[in-house]
Amino acid sequence: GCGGSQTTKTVQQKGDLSSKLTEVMQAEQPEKNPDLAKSRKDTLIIGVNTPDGVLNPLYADSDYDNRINTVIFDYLLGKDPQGQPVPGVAEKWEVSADGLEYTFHLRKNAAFHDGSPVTAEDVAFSYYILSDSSYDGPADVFSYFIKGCKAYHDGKATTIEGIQIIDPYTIKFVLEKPNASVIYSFTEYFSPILSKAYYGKDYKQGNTEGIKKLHRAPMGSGPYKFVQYKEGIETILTANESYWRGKPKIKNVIYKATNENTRIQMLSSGEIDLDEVTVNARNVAQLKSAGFLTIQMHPTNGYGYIAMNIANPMFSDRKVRQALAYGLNRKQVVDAVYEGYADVSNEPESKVGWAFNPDVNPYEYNLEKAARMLDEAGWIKGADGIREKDGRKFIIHFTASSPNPVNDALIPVAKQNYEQLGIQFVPEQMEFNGVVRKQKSGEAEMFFMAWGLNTDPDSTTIFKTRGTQNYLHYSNAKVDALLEKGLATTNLAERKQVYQELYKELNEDLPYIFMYQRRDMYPINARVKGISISPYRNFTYDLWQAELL
Amino acid sequence: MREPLVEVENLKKYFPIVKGVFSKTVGYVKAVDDVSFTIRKGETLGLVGESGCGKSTLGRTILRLLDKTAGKVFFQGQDLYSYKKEQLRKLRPKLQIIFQDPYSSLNPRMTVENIIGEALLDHGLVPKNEVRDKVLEAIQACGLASYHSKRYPHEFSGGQRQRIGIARALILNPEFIVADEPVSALDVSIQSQIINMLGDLQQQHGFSYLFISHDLSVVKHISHRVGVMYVGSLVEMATKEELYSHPAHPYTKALLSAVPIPDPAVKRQRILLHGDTPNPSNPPPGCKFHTRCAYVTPRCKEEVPAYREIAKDHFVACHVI
Amino acid sequence: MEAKVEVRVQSNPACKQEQAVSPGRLVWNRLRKNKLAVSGLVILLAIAVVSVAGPWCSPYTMESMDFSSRLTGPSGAHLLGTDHLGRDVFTRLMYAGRISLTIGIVAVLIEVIIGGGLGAVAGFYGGKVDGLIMRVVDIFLCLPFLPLLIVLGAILSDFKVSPQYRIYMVMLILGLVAWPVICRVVRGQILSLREQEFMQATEAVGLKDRRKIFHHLLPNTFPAIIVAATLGIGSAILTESALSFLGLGVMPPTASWGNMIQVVNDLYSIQHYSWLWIPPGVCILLTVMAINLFGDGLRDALDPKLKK
Amino acid sequence: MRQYIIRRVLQMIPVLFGVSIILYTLFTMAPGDVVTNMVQSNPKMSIEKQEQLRHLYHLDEPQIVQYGYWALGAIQGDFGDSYKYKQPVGKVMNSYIWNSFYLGLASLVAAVLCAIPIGVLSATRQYSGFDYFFTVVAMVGISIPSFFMTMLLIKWLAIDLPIFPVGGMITTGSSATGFAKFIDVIYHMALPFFVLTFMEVAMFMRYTRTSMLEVIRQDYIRTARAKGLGEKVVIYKHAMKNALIPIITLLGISLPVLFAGAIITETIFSWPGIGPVTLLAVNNRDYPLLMGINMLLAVLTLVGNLLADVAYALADPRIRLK
Amino acid sequence: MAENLVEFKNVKTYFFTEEGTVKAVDDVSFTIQKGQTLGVVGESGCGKSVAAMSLLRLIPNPPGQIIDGQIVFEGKNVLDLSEEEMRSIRGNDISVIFQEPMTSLNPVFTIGEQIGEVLILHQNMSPAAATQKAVEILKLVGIPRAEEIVNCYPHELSGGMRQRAMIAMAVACNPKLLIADEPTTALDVTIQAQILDLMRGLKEQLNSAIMLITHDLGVIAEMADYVVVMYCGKVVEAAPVRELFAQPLHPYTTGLLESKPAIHQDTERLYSIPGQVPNPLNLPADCHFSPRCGKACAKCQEQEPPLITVSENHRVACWLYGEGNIS
Ligand SMILES: Nc1ncnc2c1ncn2[C@@H]1O[C@H](COP(=O)(O)OP(=O)(O)OP(=O)(O)O)[C@@H](O)[C@H]1O
Ligand SMILES: Nc1ncnc2c1ncn2[C@@H]1O[C@H](COP(=O)(O)OP(=O)(O)OP(=O)(O)O)[C@@H](O)[C@H]1O
Ligand SMILES: [Mg+2]
Ligand SMILES: [Mg+2]
Repeated sequence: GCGGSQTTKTVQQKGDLSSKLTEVMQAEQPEKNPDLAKSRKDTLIIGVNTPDGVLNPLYADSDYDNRINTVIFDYLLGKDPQGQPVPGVAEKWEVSADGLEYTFHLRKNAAFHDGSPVTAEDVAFSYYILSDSSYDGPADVFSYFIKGCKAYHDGKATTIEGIQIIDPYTIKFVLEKPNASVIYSFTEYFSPILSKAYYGKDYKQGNTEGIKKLHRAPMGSGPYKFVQYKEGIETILTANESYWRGKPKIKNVIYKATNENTRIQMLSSGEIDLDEVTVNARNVAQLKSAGFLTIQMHPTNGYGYIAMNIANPMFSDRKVRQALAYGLNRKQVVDAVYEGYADVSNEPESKVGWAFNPDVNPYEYNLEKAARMLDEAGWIKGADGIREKDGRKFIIHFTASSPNPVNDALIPVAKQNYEQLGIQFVPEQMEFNGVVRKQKSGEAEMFFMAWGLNTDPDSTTIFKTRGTQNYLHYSNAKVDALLEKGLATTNLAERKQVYQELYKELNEDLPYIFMYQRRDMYPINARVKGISISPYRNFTYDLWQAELL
Repeated sequence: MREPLVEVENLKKYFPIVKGVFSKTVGYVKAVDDVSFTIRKGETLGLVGESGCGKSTLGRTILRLLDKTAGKVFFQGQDLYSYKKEQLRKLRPKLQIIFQDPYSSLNPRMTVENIIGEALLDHGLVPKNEVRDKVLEAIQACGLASYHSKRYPHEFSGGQRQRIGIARALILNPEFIVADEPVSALDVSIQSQIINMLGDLQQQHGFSYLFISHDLSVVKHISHRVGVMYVGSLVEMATKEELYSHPAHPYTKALLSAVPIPDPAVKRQRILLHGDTPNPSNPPPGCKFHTRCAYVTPRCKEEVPAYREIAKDHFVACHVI
Repeated sequence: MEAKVEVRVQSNPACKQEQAVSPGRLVWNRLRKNKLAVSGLVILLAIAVVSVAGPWCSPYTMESMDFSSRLTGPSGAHLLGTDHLGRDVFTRLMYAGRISLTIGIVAVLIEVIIGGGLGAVAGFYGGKVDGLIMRVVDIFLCLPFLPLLIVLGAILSDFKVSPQYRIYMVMLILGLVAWPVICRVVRGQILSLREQEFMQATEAVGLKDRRKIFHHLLPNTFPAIIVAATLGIGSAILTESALSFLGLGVMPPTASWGNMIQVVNDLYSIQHYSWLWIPPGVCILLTVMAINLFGDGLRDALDPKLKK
Repeated sequence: MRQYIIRRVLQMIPVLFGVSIILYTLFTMAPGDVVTNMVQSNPKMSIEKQEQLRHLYHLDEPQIVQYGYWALGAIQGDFGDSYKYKQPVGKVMNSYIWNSFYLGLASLVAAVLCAIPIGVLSATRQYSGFDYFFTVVAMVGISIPSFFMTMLLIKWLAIDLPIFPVGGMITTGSSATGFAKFIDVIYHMALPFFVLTFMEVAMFMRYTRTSMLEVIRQDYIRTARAKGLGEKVVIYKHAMKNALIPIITLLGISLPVLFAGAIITETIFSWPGIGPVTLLAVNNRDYPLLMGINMLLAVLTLVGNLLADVAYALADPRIRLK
Repeated sequence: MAENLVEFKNVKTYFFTEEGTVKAVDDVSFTIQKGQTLGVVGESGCGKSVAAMSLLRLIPNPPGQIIDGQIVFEGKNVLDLSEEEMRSIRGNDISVIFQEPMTSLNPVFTIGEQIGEVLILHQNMSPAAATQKAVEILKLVGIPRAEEIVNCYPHELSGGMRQRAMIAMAVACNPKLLIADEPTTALDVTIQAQILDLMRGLKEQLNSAIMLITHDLGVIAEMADYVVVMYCGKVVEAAPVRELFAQPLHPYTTGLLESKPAIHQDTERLYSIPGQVPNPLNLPADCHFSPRCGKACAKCQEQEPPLITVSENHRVACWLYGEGNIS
């Protein structure tokens, strides 16, 4: 019976935004730029959620730390807006035909901030740290299948067999088995190039203590040099004049710690030039009204979903899962929370991802259909109006993390919708870790959560039978086969086909009720030019070429 | 002479003074230090002494409301300290106490009836349904009206409260009552009511009293024999006639002469003592009174005087006599 | 000789008819004269009545949503407007009131049972038992309040607590964290009561231990407990609201004043949707203040020093 | 006196031991651990990797063994590295705690300075309009939830009348030093300072008033008046000196509060204090950091109590510490 | 005839409490002559202290108020004086020794400071001189080791010493009137004797008058020249001490004298005044003693007896005497 008139309209106006990689709303009144910002001629201030201060990409666990790290350090490869690898410190690379050998040729003009050149030794060094038994950072080097990492970790070898330094500017990685997604890892945070001379002074196999001591004194080869870190306040960087891509145009960059309450005000007052702001109608309106803020918006590389414990007899039937999807007014929930800045999603892929399959069942809200499907599945309404089957009542215990705005909206709506369907919906809210724990132990019947996606579409851990993140016992032979095939296929066009087929199957089999894909929003002061953000490439990649007007 | 009811032998009560990291006992307040005497049936023994000299402590230790440090207390020939807890509880009704402070000695949240009657109930001395009658009887015997029984202590004046306290003791038919300064918190005009009442009750029921007071005239009025305490020890004890007419100990003499006499026509030579009462945790060596005594001899400063009988029933602890 | 106790009973007829004034009555008489305490009581009763009875008079329920009127300001249909799911804020406020008041009261009951019991045991038996209990109290008083609550809130999630009972667990937690305060109060009271002559009197007449504790000691600690408990209700409500504000107390869709405010978490909403957060804030403030005023008055009324 | 202090310090040991056991048990009882958290931001982390990390942090051992590792280190003064900040716990705390301390100290000092005169006047004019007014103000201060007050202030003083910044500690990129920096910090501190001060002022005010009322009933105040002393001397010399002695206790209790950081207020105002760090550490299950912070607070609580008792004894000639 | 130092004329001091009005001092008149010791006796709560405090105008207001009457001190009505003038009288011309020596001394100041304060205030002494003088006065009141004691806090002294310190403070400015409000009630007999002796000596030395408040008739007999007996806020009898003890007129006085057991004579049974002191709240306009009086008649329950003069210095408020004689 619900479903607003006004809201729906606004949503439709913005509807097509999602098909583009990035939507830019240009500042309408750049002249309103406050003096505070204008007077800052050579300094860019970026708002960022309070970082942890782990200024080493090997160890940083927080995305916000990495927004700083990415400009201090360099990676073998860069990314284009689609997230595809482009030359970075490696000016070119080759992949062997069997997909097992990756050879990189480093450019000769890349140098660390202390002036020493970047060599193959330095590239290899990171992988030694990642493989070390005392390494306690978040990166999982073994998932790359590089030969010999495990042996080094277990102390059975003193070198990593699969990392071969051909000459000071050439390095070769040998894999144990083909891994189509490994190429992306050379563009990511976890494979930075660390100066072996600087970080490796005290390093011995099995002891990385010396590296940890340098978390607050990072030294890389990126466009900016570290100056100072003030806990909870700001991080100050300055341009690396001898950056191999060229001298950065902005002399100073400061990362200022902000939070949900402060960032919009700071953007509007000109105190900061750029930040990521939660997207919703209120925030957009407020940012727009400032006039001098250009808003860049793109679909988040991730999606929200409702997971069900497939081992539970209630959910083991695909028909029931589909009925539950039809029977939930997902749009209402999504609109209530994101006010038009998120779309209902139906597959585990970003709308702008290369593997996205536009041709899947949208599961439009349809109570009658849902009811019919439940009847067909054998869940019949009992005397008390609740469906039952084999003497079992259809009562869903929903585990929700709190505080979480999606749950706040989802719970009342689901409760209402499912009660109309004759399903009792019992929400149970708890702290986030509690949900994770219940999910892992398999206790959870149903819960809402969101996944972030990588550039590579592989989702083996999540959907493959006994995948490491497949806590809810989903198992589908077809899915398993497609996932394996996807990893083994290196040709992009072929891969695309595999994944589209996979998504079709997942959409039909519905291990998850897919909820939404929302947007990320980056307001940027109009005086900053040259930054373009995409779902796969945040602002840090452009910082070296950004300019202040 | 009647048979002894309570016999106290070399009773000592020390309160430890704890100090230090491991709560070590570093000394003792010798509140009662080697006291012996006898109270006979139907007799009132008066006990006088300055504030803090250990009168209350003595009274309570005799009743085993406090634990003794040493010595013996016999009640009807039985050592009170040999009783087990439950036995003692059963014996309690025979041994009663009337407190000095009529305010803090009554539970403010109980009605008078409960205060007086609960011990009867708890001991099962009378059937439940008769408790109330008993209480009313006791209340009336103590000069209160029966309608008072439903009230709370705060609705009574000091004198009336003291009567409640007396009724509480009386109803158990005790044989021995320690009256711990029962009138010192009361107004002059009420004091005599209570003193008379205690006297009357003794005559009716044959109670024995240990009557503690610092008021020598009150003690004289009510007691048969009187003991004088100084810093934890008895310094003199005699029948009241003997003590008030022939005080032997210099302290008793000073005490008697210091009592103001409510008659402006009488002017006496007063013995003025110098200095203050010594601290019971650190009493002077020898005779404890030597620091204030006018007749002090070198011996007094070293040797503790023996507590001896100088005339029939007249005991004194002094070297000079 | 048959001596009669010669005391003339003062016959005051006016006295006789007067009902016995119990100590409780006396306190009430004194309390009545304290303007602030009375206004506290009135506010509290008003909030309680509206919270308990109000929802029946409301056309909405705590969870009824109306997406056509989301985030509308106060109007005739919605006295305090609607929230982002189109629920009536006023109705939710009343439901939340029930929860907050229940939480306050139950948490304090738990506090009193644990704290009072242990305090009484510690005070009465003294010695080793006392030492042990007091060390435990020391330990509890050293535990950091908010982090502890947050962790306990998280642990809660791990127990198989049915969501309906979750708020009872929140109550339990609040009680578990706050009992040492009451424990100290009760113990202190009992220690001083033990020195009172009326307790010596109970020993002198040979009462059993049980009677000493239940008829003499505990009733006399009631005033102190009542004051501590009254003020405890206020702080329990405050604590719950803080927990809910952090998302760890009462979980939505069950409304609590704290989680109603928590929904408002950005500047824009603070500025433009003030009907969402100011009313619950004011409710907490008023309730806790009313309780504190009343508790303060109660303390004064129970304070024997003011009797003079 | 020295003996007393030694004894009290010795008594702290079992208490701290107990505190650490309870804290550790509770913290580790909470569902999840730091690794679960890391997985969330890195969904592809394999089970092996997770197990490796747990092993490195001893999280795969029974709770008691974990506690043993922690306690052994703690006794030697090594509180471990924060999981989240990847730094020694002491260093992490040191870099945030002083911001909390400045804020806490400023508001405590301000609160005491305001509260004492108001409390004294309230007491001497008991039941006057002044007294009623400030009684109600104090009640508001005691009863208002800190987050609600924070939001009100943000609405009034940072949005509607944009006088103050909504958060932070210094103007970004400001290279001001010395006095200019001080002013900048004060400006940013204003709102959180006001929130904390208001709540503390209320408490101290009530305390002073009660204590003062108690004192002016005393016989020695009558004596002072009977000596012919002026009312001011009676109140501000004879009464105040007695009335303020109990306030010392309150100050002692405030010692841990100075360092604990106001979790909610600091978080909302993004004040870089220890409060938000604590909150995050709980959410991240950063046990070493949590233990570090909370054990420090426990020590400060005990030390604060001891200091209060000692100061009390120094201020009040009647008290002899045993 | 000696000069009047203080004259109470129909003084009424009431306390307006929430429960009702307490007529603590109700139409009280008496005089204190220079060099005289006036004893005031009566039970607890009869208004003795309030009368004395009325003279110093130290009645806590609210709830108390001197609503009527005059208190003439050296020819001036103190009730008309400004607060400033009043202050210069307090502690200087009239000083007080309170009953409870522990609670009446400020625990956080040394004895020396507390004595010195009066001297600095009223005699404009320098702090150093004041301390010097304090030592002298302490010696005067018989405190040994005065140089040390002057730096002690009250709690470090015994009860007797504290009371001496109080006295020292009171006599520091050679007051013309010393009000001693139950100065020995809290002390032991032997110490009491010391203190009374000291006060007598000081009075002689300083030639001041004393208003001695007590409920101990023995103390009165020993110390006072003239006695005022109070009951329920009223003076019921006033007479020179010998006359009062020899010929008490008011039944209350008689009862009081008889009920005290005397140490030098034996009585089989003590006389006791029956009943209780009435509640001071809202007393009816009768003879307040009539409910307890063996000789009361109808008139006593209806009308308040006035204070009449029966002989030159002897006044009594009882219907048994004077023109209204009912017997
Ligand atoms: N529980 C106790 N712990 C330590 N010392 C005590 C205790 N009770 C009494 N004392 C000390 O024992 C001594 C004797 O005290 P007690 O009460 O018996 O004196 P008293 O003669 O009854 O005095 P008063 O006339 O004031 O009642 C005093 O010095 C007192 O300080
Ligand atoms: N501040 C006050 N408020 C109310 N009533 C008071 C106050 N001070 C004294 N009164 C009342 O005035 C009456 C006389 O008190 P006062 O102190 O003069 O008695 P007193 O004769 O000195 O008694 P005591 O011997 O106990 O010192 C009492 O009934 C008392 O209740
Ligand atoms: Mg005693
Ligand atoms: Mg008096």
